[in-house]
Amino acid sequence: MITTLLYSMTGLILFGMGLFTLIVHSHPLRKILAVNVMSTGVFLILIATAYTPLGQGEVDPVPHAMVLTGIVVSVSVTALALILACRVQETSNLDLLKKKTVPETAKESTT
Amino acid sequence: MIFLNVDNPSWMITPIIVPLTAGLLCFLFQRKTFAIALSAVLVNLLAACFLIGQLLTCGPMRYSMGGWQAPLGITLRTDGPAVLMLLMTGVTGFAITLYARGYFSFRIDDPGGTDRHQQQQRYFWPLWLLLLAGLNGLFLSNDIFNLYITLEIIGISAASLAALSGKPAARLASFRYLLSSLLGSLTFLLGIVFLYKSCGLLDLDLLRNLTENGPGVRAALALMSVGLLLKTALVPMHFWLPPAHANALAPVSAILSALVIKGSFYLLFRLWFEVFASSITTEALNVMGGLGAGAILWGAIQAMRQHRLKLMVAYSTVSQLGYLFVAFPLSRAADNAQVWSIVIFMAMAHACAKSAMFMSAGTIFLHFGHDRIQDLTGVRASLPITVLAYGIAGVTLMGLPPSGAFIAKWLLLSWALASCQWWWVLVIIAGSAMAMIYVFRVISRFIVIPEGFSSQKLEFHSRLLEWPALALALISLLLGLVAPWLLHILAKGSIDLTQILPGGLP
Amino acid sequence: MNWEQLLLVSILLSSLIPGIIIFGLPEERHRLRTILNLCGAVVKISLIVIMDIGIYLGHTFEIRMPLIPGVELLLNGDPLSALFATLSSVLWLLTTIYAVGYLEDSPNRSHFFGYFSLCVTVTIGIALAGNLVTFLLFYEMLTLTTYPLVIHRGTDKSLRAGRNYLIYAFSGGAVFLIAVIWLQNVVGPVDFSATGFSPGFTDSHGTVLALIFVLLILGIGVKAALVPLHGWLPQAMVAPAPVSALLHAVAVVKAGAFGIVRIVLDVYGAQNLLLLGVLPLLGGIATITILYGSLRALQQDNLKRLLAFSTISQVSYIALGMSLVDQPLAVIGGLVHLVHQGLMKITLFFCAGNLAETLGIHHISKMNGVARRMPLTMAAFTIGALGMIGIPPTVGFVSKWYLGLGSLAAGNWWLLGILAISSLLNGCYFLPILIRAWFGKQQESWPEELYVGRFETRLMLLLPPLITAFTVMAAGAVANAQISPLAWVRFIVREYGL
Amino acid sequence: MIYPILTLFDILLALTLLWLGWHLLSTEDIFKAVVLFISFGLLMALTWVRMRAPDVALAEAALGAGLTGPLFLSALRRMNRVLKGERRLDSDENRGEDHAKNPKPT
Amino acid sequence: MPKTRNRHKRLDGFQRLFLLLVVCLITLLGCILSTIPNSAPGLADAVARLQERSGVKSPVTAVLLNFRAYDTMLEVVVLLLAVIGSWSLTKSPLPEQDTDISPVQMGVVRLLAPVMCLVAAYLVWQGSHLAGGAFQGGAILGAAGVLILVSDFPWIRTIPALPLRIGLVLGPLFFVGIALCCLFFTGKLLGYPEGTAGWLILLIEAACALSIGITLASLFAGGRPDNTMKKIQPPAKHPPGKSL
Repeated sequence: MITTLLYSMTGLILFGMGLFTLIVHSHPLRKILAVNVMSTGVFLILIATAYTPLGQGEVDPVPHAMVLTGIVVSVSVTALALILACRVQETSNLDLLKKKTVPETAKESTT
Repeated sequence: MIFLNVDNPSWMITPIIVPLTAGLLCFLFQRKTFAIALSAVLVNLLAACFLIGQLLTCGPMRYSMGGWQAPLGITLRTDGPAVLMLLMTGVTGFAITLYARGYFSFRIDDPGGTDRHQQQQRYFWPLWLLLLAGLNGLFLSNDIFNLYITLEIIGISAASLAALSGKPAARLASFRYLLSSLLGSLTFLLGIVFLYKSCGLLDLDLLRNLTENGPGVRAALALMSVGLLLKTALVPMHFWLPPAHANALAPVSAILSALVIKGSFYLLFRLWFEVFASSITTEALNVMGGLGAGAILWGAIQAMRQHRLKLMVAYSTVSQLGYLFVAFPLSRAADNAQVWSIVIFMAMAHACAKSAMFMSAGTIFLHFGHDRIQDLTGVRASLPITVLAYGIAGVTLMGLPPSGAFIAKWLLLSWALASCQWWWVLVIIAGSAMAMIYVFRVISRFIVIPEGFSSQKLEFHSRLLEWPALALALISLLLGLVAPWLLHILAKGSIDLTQILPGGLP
Repeated sequence: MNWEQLLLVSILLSSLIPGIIIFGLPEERHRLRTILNLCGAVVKISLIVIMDIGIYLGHTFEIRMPLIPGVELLLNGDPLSALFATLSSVLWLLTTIYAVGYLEDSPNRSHFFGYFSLCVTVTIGIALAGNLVTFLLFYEMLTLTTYPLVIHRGTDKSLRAGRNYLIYAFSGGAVFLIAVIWLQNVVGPVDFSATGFSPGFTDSHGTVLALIFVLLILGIGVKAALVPLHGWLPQAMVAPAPVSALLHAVAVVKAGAFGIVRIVLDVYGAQNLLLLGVLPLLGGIATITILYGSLRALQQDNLKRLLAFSTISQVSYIALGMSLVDQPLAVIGGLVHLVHQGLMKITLFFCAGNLAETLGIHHISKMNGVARRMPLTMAAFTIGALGMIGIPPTVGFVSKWYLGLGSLAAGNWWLLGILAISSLLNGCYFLPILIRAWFGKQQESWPEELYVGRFETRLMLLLPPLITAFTVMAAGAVANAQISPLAWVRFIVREYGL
Repeated sequence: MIYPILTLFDILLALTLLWLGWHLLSTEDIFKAVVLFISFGLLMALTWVRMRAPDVALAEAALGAGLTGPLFLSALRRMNRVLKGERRLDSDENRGEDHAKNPKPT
Repeated sequence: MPKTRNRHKRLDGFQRLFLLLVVCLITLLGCILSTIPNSAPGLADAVARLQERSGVKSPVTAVLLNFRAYDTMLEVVVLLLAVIGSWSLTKSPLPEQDTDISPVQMGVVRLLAPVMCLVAAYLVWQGSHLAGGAFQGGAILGAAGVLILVSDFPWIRTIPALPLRIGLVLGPLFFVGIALCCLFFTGKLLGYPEGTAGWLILLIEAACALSIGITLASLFAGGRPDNTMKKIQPPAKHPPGKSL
């Protein structure tokens, strides 16, 4: 019981940390990391719910199946989000870098 | 052939399996994709009609996947709202498919076109068909975890579709959309975890029969609602919607605005008014109504301020969604079937009208190369049918009779007056008035042909670009006239609580 | 579906179908378009005449189509709707002829005539509406179909006018919608019937019902151009002359007035209204509108604007008649003015259009001696103007006579005074025009002489005003005959048992 | 007797998880964050074993650490490459023009 | 870079507020979570009761591929969707040819990849009675694919698209096919006929594992295969979209 509670709380805190990072930070990779941490937190609560200590009966397999499904989903979404983030970066950096490079080249010309 | 009987519940899986298979095949073959897609959406539409017929003859049905009964296995079920949503998806999806064909072939035939359009079309079909399968799965599913997976299918395919146009803005919007949708799903999943921890059940019907509604169930409901609200883009969680919808390809915008949002809303509504109806408090309903009112006003104000047609239409989606939520607090004045009827009318009318609008906007964009409202004078001269479709759809958005939206607004106003809640009346009327302004701001430009205006002669003219939009717009306008029939289906399809027995393993 | 229902549907379709076909026609097929239009109009008139006879013989014309519980579409041909439908269809025929001549060689005609036909369909729909929901449906559609006509010229001015028109009309529509829903919540579904809803409600919900009545009148008063809701009407004058004629004489303003009649006679019923005590309010608004419209008309130099303010003033006679609903004579006066004002005003607008189209005259100050150039047109104009003033034997006299008798019967001497002042004011702004046109000396050349030919202007422009002017005289002269607007209105009042 | 030890282990594991999670989310360096995330995934696999979910543990080990990590790393590399390539390309193209257009830098 | 660190660490007003909000929310949820009585029965008993009829010994596999196989079917589709989405986004940015891979790495990969395939096959087979199954096997396969991709064997570039697509679709399509066959024979979608459940599950798992492996490897590759690729375009040069 205490184990379940402990891990549930851990999962919940992980969820909260992920949520905070997701909203506050702007870097796309960090956002994706945050989502991953959040999902891990949720899975942890679910698995902890199903947990029964050794010798006190079977572990509920349905949450396990759910988490397995969830992990695979989260991996695929992560992959998609990463590729999308790369594409965003590739196209949006053009403008951003052009602004940045002006002072850089300017610096070179002065030196 | 026993499984060809009309009363066999197995028919229920057709709208899921057929688009699913067709999507896989489209991805596999990449040739004749339109033929595959068209047959799939056609079968889907027929299946929706068939399911309605089945519902009318045999009543609501349940179907256990693999023969495993409820608490463990996954069940699907048909009832009035579900089949009507299927019908909405079927009709809109069919028109969108035709339109998408016209849209892509227009762009591929364009001499200035590149390989990019071919690629877009190639990936559009599988994504769209799988999205359709996900939506149908969502409408039919009766298992909360299965609903989560259908939500994921919808979210991923919708985000991919939104990024399809390849514009940097679209990609950025799509990335935001994907993250918001992920956040929504995760919150929803956390809700499921709470629910499973409290009840140990996943089947919606069984959950409904539970009388216990402790803090766990409430928290679960709150979490799931927040997740779904994020996906439904209710103000103030709408930030991702306008850029994603406005920057996507026109058929994609139509899909996103007309169908995808309705999916999560439908689920939310089902949870609130069927599954957890007993745990809902008046305060919660009022909060939802307040957010809905905010959405109506804020979306309409933003829509009035836009300079680009597609952004305006996207903000009008934000606004129109509000009406669906204003129905929440007013539900106390009505019984369950009535609440459903208003939501169904609003959703169906909006789905048809909004997709017609996005299609028209897309056609205009294709022909004129931009969608700045300022410079769209005299579009009528070159694209009369498109403008007509836009106008009729606009009439529906304003909620004028005899559109489906009018019926919905009538019911809303009627309840608001009956329960002496004046403020909702004011909000609804203000929303309609602003809708009038933003719709007519555009239409007056379209239809006016100033003197000395030489209309552009357009070389390409695709019927597939114009007629589906008009058909959808007309459907949305005339929806009110078939209202008795829809109400009949809803009444017939409402599940009797006593019919569902708890438990029941094979 | 029996023949009565078939008839109702085909009355609507007889202009809807030509309208839809016209939208699809290419711009240059004007001959086919004209034929379609005229055929539609003639067919519609004949169908409506058949319906009139049927109604007179006691057939019931009714189509019901339930939408949701408590909301149903109901088309119903009763004597009152027959009155309005007949007026609209006859005037539509004339206006179509006029418009064909007026818009010769101008662009976007298929668009114009398409909406024109739709507009008439909707107007007939208003006439045939059998309950408030149906009325509302057509009422909102009327706004939609007339809007493209108002902004047809596409200038900034017309766009602005169109925007104002929309804002006024839809605000009115919204208020009307709320009132209708509220009324249904209180008294249940109301069909238009001779007695209105049950008087029992008046006792239990008196204040609410009075409030709803005010809201209904506010909502509908926008279209009827009651002061202070009249602002859109003078602006909408930028539209082409046939549109103005249609808006003022047939469709929009008349629909508003007709709506007031429906609400007073059919929704509330005389008895309820007397109990509620809201009639003086209506009478007051009507009086103010009559005087205000006339006074403003006095200041105008632009002919069409003058006519617009005159419309504002004249339409309120109908509302005035309705405010004396317990007096059959006043009701007769109001109802018959619905027809008479339409005939007179359309004549005036036709003539104003002719002046503008033939000689480029838009202002009264340019009208000196115009009657010598265009005698027939100005003769028609004169008849119309005299009718407005109320000089026998024109129809205007008949309406005012009955209104006056009604107010006398009600003991309202001051109303008689109002009528007299109004007639005086009408004279004040119409007679100078007539004098100027007939006896003035032409000082300079016409602003732009657009037409020179055998007649004073194109035949298609000339005939409609002549016909209507003749009707104005004839209907006034034979008002007591078996077949005349007055006879039909008496029939209506008998039906209502007043 | 086994109970307190296990509880101690649990607490340790949970704290480590939280510590790792916090660090991977708040560290400046994205690369470091990704590496921490991989170790976080491995630790999660351990947790799943502790929770008597071997299936999940296997999947987490293979997917979470074995695949998500490389996915992040390759995305990071791709972004960095874009950044560098872009900069090189950009400055190459602009250098001459900048000299010509903006002789006076601000 | 202490300066940036400081700037990074300092939270502005909104962030503080949000932090407070998140903390409150988590505390609230934690309180609720701790008060939920652990009385809910869960579905463990149901699974245990029906285990024999599922055709497999491992309860998780029974749930995944029999009791709730529909979920799994849709979820395989989710994976595929991610690939379709990524393919629609971009071409695969395989590393430049000239990056030198040490021969040691090549050798290790050559050795490791078949072993991993074997492990994957074992995991799939073992799934019926122990931990393991399609996902785990697929993940190992995917990892093998990642290794191969990283080592940049020249033949990777020449993989034609069609077999790749067949490999990707095989799992979901096979799953759906089996489901429909079941519908045909037993009248229930995914209702395996008596006695065949074990075999069918193994077949499905094998097909899905293969597809999942390919899927994950394709996701790692990061875009659609570009067979026409003679010279490798850096993605940055890809022209940004002009219209819609």
